[in-house]
Amino acid sequence: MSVAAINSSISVPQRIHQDRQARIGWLLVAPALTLIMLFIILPTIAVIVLGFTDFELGYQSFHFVGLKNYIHLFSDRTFRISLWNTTLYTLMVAPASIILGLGIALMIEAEPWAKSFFRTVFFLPVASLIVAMATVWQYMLHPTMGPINIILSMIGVQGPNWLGASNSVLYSLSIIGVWQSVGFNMVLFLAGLTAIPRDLYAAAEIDGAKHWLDRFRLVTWPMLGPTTLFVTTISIINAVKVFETVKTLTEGGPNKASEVLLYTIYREGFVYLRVGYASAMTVVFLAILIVLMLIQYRVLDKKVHY
Amino acid sequence: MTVLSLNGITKSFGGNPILKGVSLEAKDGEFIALVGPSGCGKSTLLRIVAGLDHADGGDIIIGGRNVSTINAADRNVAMVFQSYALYPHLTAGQNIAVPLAMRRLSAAQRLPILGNLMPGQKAIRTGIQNHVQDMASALKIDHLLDRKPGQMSGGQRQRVALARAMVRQPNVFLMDEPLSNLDANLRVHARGEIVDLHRRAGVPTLYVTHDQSEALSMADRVAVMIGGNLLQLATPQEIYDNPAHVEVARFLGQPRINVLDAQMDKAGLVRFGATTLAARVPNAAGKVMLAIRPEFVGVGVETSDALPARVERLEFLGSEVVVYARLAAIAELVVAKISPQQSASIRIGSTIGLTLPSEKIFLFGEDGARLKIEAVSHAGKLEAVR
Amino acid sequence: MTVLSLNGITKSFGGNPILKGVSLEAKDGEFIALVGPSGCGKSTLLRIVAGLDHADGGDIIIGGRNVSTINAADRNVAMVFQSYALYPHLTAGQNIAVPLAMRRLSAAQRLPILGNLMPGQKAIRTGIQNHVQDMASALKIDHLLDRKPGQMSGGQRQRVALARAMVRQPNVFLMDEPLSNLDANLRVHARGEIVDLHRRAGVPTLYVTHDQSEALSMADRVAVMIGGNLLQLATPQEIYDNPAHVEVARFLGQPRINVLDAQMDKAGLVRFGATTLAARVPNAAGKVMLAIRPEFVGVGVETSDALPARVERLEFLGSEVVVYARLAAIAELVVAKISPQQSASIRIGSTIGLTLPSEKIFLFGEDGARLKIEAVSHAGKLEAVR
Amino acid sequence: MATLRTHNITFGRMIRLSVLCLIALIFFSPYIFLISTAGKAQADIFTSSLSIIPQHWYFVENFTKAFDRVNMPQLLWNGVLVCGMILILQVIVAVPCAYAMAKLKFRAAQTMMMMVMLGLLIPIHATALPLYVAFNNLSLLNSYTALVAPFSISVFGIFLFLQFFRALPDDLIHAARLDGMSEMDIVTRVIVPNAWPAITAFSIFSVVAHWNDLFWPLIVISKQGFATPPLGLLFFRAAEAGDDYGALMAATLIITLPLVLAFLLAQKRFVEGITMTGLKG
Amino acid sequence: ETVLTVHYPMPGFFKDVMDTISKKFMEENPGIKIQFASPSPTYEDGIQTIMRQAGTSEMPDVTFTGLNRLRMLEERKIPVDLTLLVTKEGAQMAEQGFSDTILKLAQVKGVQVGLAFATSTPIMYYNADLIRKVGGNPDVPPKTWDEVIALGDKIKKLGDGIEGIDFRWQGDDWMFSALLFGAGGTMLSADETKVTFNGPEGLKGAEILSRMVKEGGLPVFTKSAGEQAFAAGKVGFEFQTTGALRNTIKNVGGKFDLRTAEIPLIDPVNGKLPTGGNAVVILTHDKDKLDAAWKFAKFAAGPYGASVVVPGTGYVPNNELAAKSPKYLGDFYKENPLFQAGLKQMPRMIPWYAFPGSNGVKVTQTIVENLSRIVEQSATPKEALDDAAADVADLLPRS
Ligand SMILES: Nc1ncnc2c1ncn2[C@@H]1O[C@H](COP(=O)(O)OP(=O)(O)OP(=O)(O)O)[C@@H](O)[C@H]1O
Ligand SMILES: Nc1ncnc2c1ncn2[C@@H]1O[C@H](COP(=O)(O)OP(=O)(O)OP(=O)(O)O)[C@@H](O)[C@H]1O
Ligand SMILES: O=P(O)(O)OC[C@H](O)CO
Ligand SMILES: [Mg+2]
Ligand SMILES: [Mg+2]
Repeated sequence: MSVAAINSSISVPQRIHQDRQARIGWLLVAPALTLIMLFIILPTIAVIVLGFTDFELGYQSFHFVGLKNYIHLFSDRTFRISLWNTTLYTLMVAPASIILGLGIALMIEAEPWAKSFFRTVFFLPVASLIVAMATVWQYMLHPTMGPINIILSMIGVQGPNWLGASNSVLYSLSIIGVWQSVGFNMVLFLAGLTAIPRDLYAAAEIDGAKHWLDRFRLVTWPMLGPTTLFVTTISIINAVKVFETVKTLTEGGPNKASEVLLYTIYREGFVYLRVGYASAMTVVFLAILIVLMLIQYRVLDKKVHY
Repeated sequence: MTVLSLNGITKSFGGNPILKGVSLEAKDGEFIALVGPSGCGKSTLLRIVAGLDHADGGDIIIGGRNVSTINAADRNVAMVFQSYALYPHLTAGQNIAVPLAMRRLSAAQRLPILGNLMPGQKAIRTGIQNHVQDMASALKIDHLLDRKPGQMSGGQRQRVALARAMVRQPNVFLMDEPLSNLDANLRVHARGEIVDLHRRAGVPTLYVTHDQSEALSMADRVAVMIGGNLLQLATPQEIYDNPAHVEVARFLGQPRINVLDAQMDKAGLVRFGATTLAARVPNAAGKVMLAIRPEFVGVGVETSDALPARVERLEFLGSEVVVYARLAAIAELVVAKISPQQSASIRIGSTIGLTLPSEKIFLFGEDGARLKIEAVSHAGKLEAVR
Repeated sequence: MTVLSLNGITKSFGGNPILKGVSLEAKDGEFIALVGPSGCGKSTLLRIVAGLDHADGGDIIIGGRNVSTINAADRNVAMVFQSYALYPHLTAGQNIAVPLAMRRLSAAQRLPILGNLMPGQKAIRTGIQNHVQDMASALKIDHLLDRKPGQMSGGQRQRVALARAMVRQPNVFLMDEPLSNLDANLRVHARGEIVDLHRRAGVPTLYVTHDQSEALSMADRVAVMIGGNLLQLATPQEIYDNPAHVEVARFLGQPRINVLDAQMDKAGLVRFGATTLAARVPNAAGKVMLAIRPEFVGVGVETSDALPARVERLEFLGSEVVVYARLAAIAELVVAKISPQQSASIRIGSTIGLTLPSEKIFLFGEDGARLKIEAVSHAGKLEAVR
Repeated sequence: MATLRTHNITFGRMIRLSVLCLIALIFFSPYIFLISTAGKAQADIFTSSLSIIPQHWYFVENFTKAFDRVNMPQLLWNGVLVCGMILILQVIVAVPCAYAMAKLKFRAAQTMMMMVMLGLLIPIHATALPLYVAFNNLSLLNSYTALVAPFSISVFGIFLFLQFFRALPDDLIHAARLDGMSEMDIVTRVIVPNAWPAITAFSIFSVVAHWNDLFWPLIVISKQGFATPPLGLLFFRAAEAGDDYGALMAATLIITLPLVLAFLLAQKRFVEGITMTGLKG
Repeated sequence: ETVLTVHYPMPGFFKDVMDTISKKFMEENPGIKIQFASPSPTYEDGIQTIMRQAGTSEMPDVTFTGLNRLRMLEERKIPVDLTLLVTKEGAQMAEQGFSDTILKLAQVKGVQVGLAFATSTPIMYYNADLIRKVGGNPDVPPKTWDEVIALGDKIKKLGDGIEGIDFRWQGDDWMFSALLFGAGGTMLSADETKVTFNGPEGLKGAEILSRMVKEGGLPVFTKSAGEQAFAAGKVGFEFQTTGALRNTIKNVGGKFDLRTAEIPLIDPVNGKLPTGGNAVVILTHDKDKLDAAWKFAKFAAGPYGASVVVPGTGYVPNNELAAKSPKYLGDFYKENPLFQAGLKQMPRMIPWYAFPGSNGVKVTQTIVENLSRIVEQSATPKEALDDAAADVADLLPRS
């Protein structure tokens, strides 16, 4: 009786129906859930656990060392530099690639000509192997024979030692980073743009928004809000995850000037083989990502959705 | 005074002529409904008048000024869109304020943050606020000013869109099916509101709809556009009672007008099937179309002076009944609208007698143009000659 | 024979009662139209009958079997959706074949490529093909069978959706506003088609619409649902001429019925403003509502036995004119529907005399329920007592 | 009458086109040097003069060398195989899951949503260490399994499909249920055929990411037989240790081309797909 | 048939060499099949790969390890101790050219970890055309760092993006060792407890480096940028391993007159040079495989192997027989003067110092990072060396 009373708000047919849906639902979700557990959740837990150990690849046993790894992190100059470099890199690449991506998308969208040509050119870097293109970039940025510096010298400018000097290497990597990610952002913005109802532009024009900048402020920008949020999120995550260019072009040098988080983690883990310590770094890296995203969604999400 | 005039507007899309020379004049304060089937070019015409699109040929004159080459923003034309096209990220109040802000504030004053520091900006903003408030009161949407479009019902959105369009006293008012997103009851109600509003504002209005009852009930004059041509522009009554073209007659009236193929000889005898109508129409021999509105078709018992027809369908509509009956002689379906009382004795499958009062008959030529009947041989019913 | 019966169906969403105990019986071959304002729960009820949603309480009996706990797929109920819900990736023919394939072919036989190798599969597929072909011929969509929904017009899609629903001879046929996506002309035409089809198939049909003229013209019986209650279920004529509830009266009829607040005393005298109607209604003193349909309101010149009213708006609708006039005595708006001829002399702002024939008057109690008038003191017009 | 705007060249458009072309040129310039270098003889590459047109036409030699020095067909086949398997698995796993989350009402849907959000935040880089240790212990390093398995689940895919399915009308699924389809039928017969725009968009994301991925193959693959294109290229680069750039660029071209072609073919659907998936927000 | 999986680093230098050697080996030993694991781009990558794979089924049977990383392997007890095998061979080893000196190159604390396969010394490459242009005589290459720096400066002053010197300080500590050992210094004290590279010898070396930057036209090149610039004819001197010789010859083509010479020594009398190169190390403990691997190791490191390695790369012969016998390389050196610089330096070769403990890789990185500060002129040689010393001291095993 009491059971019936508890469930009285749900009728029998409804419960049968709900059970059926739940069963099917579980069935459909099960493979994904299993794999998420196996390849995301468990390894993450493992990383957290390993962060408290002195596990080293090649040695068979390990010990729990408590917070030692984390304490060491604070005094690790490389880690600090790496954190700072990653921040700088992100601060350069994310905004630049978002703004360029938006600008290019706007121009392509407005341009009746050769849309797909431009789309392809800008997407090319996204689709290209960065390992391969790194070689080209290394050549382009060669301090003496690189086309960039040769062109610069033609106009009488002494080009910097792009990848060789510690004061310019991060900028060089950022340029490559922007080059790599603009196309991706552009495609997302293009998609966002096509979804804006034409009527809104017509309304804006009739309301007196003569200049395209007015229409941009009145319609395009606010309507792109959700896209921009998504693009920003992706851009930041990708910038924080910079690895390939560093690995193939600078190996973190010179003098750690291009040492970035993932590369440091990779080096600690797979070069120095200090898995425990690298795990502690990874945990910090994850924490940074999560905090970034939380801030984003807290602060921005409310503003862009209507 | 003519406030809006269109002279021979033509437009084609990719070689397809959509507008084939549309001319139209609207007097001050006039409400013109532009009706026509879907795809006939109504929206295109409206967008050309607004300046959102540009004609291939022809001129647009608003308030005496040829605006053909002028920007939409500078035409001072207001438009209400079918989708309302409210800015989803702005509140109702902000939406209504946009056209005022765009016109009254300079580019510098509109800047996001800096703008606030510009001299004079405060005063203008307050002015705009007040104006918006007044408009909102007039349309009874004061309480909605802080809501965003997503939080409003269709009817409310429509009113906000109207307010945004009206707030700046435009030269011309354009509306593109503003009611088509509302449900039936709300639609009838909103009609009244728009007419009221129009009357108060006194701005010439071009109102696009494909709903004939909207056009007939709201407009001072109705323009019927079909296939890129403006077939007739006249008062609702005139256009209903005196259609200039068979398509106009077909388009207006619910149920649709009955159109029967007929043959006219030199003597003015109109024959369809074995039936004859003696009419005098100058120089119009050959195929013609004979048309009569359902409400004028007489329904009675089978008598010698009525056309026998078999009832195929009865549609009860509350205050009236629509009878679908097939003429025995020519196997054509004729629709009649009668009162429920009259219909009481009629059953599906039974044979009835239809009378077509000749003074209510329209004749159209093969090209669809109306044929003026100068005289009918005998008044009364269309005679059945067996 | 009763084929479908609903017994006290209740349903709430998040604590909001949407259906408050709806009961209904449909006889074999009966066409029941379910009408009501938007959001009253029509679609919800239909979905519950289909098994797509489940009631909180009550039973659904189809063909004598209580199907309340049975899967949608196993109820053998067909449904046509407002959006048609055709599979966009399949041709019309394939769309129509789906319900047959799902029922006739085993899971193994349905496998994409392997299925073709299963024994018996060929024969069944041919059977299905033929069946689809027959259905298509019946609905005159043979020529569309190879097209995908994206390549069809609204009317064509609707027919394919009908075909898909009918092809498998369901126990019950459900339609949720199948015509609402069509344009006005097509809609009128499609009504006839659906009625025809229904007649041929002879399957009991529950047809949801919010268009009253659809309901009245198509249905054998009309169920009016308002606020989660089924207020009346009767033939169109009965429901129009004899509404059981003021909301039913209000919902059906275009323009809407006039409802005037009035007071009734023990003696049976109904007063509104300074006007009195002497009627005999058992035990019904207090506030009442007096209602009369626009087509029964008499419009004439101001005489002593007519109620004086000022014309506020005239709506020309072609075959008729709707007059909005405000009663001088009680400042209430009354709507009358008259013929264009009658309206010729009427101008906005002029004063006219309205007569309300007392035999056409409905009385409703304060709760909206109809009050039966047993006798009226004098026939003829409602008397104006000054 | 003057026809305003429309498609004729205005001043503003000229500027826009020039800017667009200039940026495009900048973006494209690495490819100009890539192609030009692929056609140069070894001794012509590192010269102090800036010449784009090769002095000696060396394309054939360089491409031949690229094919000779690394097992290019094997490399490309590995790339295709790995990306293909990853993509197929991801779609097979993500589509039913996203469907259930979007259209079925059950409590786990919310839990799943949390998992997906969490998963979106955790890159492979973070979990690489324990995964490596695990694969190592299972003796699965240097295998296609190691390359494919960690990516068999794409939370991004689930997220993307979820957005897309939410926009699919419920009525479509209702109709399918009434037509007698089981939920599995619905997934395979209704959802998948209609999810092509989303699947296309996702495919591009997925293939681009995994074709180009260096991080993971670098960790788990040490045998050439399993090398994916970037790893192979890295090896090739090392093998030519800063000398035979012509052949290296030829190899780079060979490996870059398939993806660029794929994008060229699919780009329209790609943009459509993203639009429809509501990824833009 | 026994299948041996062989792993090697720097395929740029060794791919062709390995292919040739294994082919010949398989011809001579039909029962053994050699298959190659994916080569590692550098020694550092190589050692990481091996350490990650140690003990797993992925571990190759044979690997070629940088001479400075043998110690790391040994400390983790990864390789097979070859001492017994060598002893068993007895005199035969010497006959095959494996002198005690040569064997020592691959010993760690008395344990024979491997057999030296390719050995190298740092040499000087120079662009004779540029030297001529600034009035130098390319036939009399500079003998001291001062001369190098003076010429470098002149070359740099030619302008047009031409640089004076490229010195391979990046990557690892090897070239620093060349300066340090050349001045007679050591990395650590003899008992390996104290850092000594920041002593006076080290300081002299670092100052040379610093002066090369300030006065000799050494720009901050990345490894490949420097190589490319030199090959393009834009750099006067290049200091790096003789192992890169064959590639450099190919890259330069006919663009300019390429020459090589011995590297200057700060202390021309006592100065030593680090031995670069690698040794073949056996990892498999499987009985059959071990036999086959031993055969292969001897073959590769033996006279035939050397005779392939030397002309194919530029490494100096690690096998005394190969160097002397006309059957192998006797005539080669006469005909190829460019290859002689390395050969001439052989007497000065001492082991490339391997740091003790588990942080070897990191120690090397620390030194390189501090060198980069010198090259970038962001620290004085003293500051940089002291910082490096302090960091390295922390990374050494505590005892
Ligand atoms: N930008 C365009 N490019 C090509 N054809 C167009 C364009 N705009 C409109 N058309 C075509 O012009 C014709 C008229 O379109 P328009 O929108 O004016 O019709 P409408 O009368 O407003 O119809 P509806 O009642 O359906 O709104 C249609 O056939 C349409 O396909
Ligand atoms: N799944 C649901 N969750 C919560 N509320 C719901 C749900 N489905 C329907 N409702 C609510 O139930 C009410 C009835 O909905 P229903 O769709 O049945 O109305 P309807 O009569 O079909 O209206 P319409 O004519 O607009 O189609 C509405 O107020 C709706 O908001
Ligand atoms: O190339 P090798 O074998 O001469 O070794 C020398 C060092 O690795 C060069 O930095
Ligand atoms: Mg339109
Ligand atoms: Mg509904």
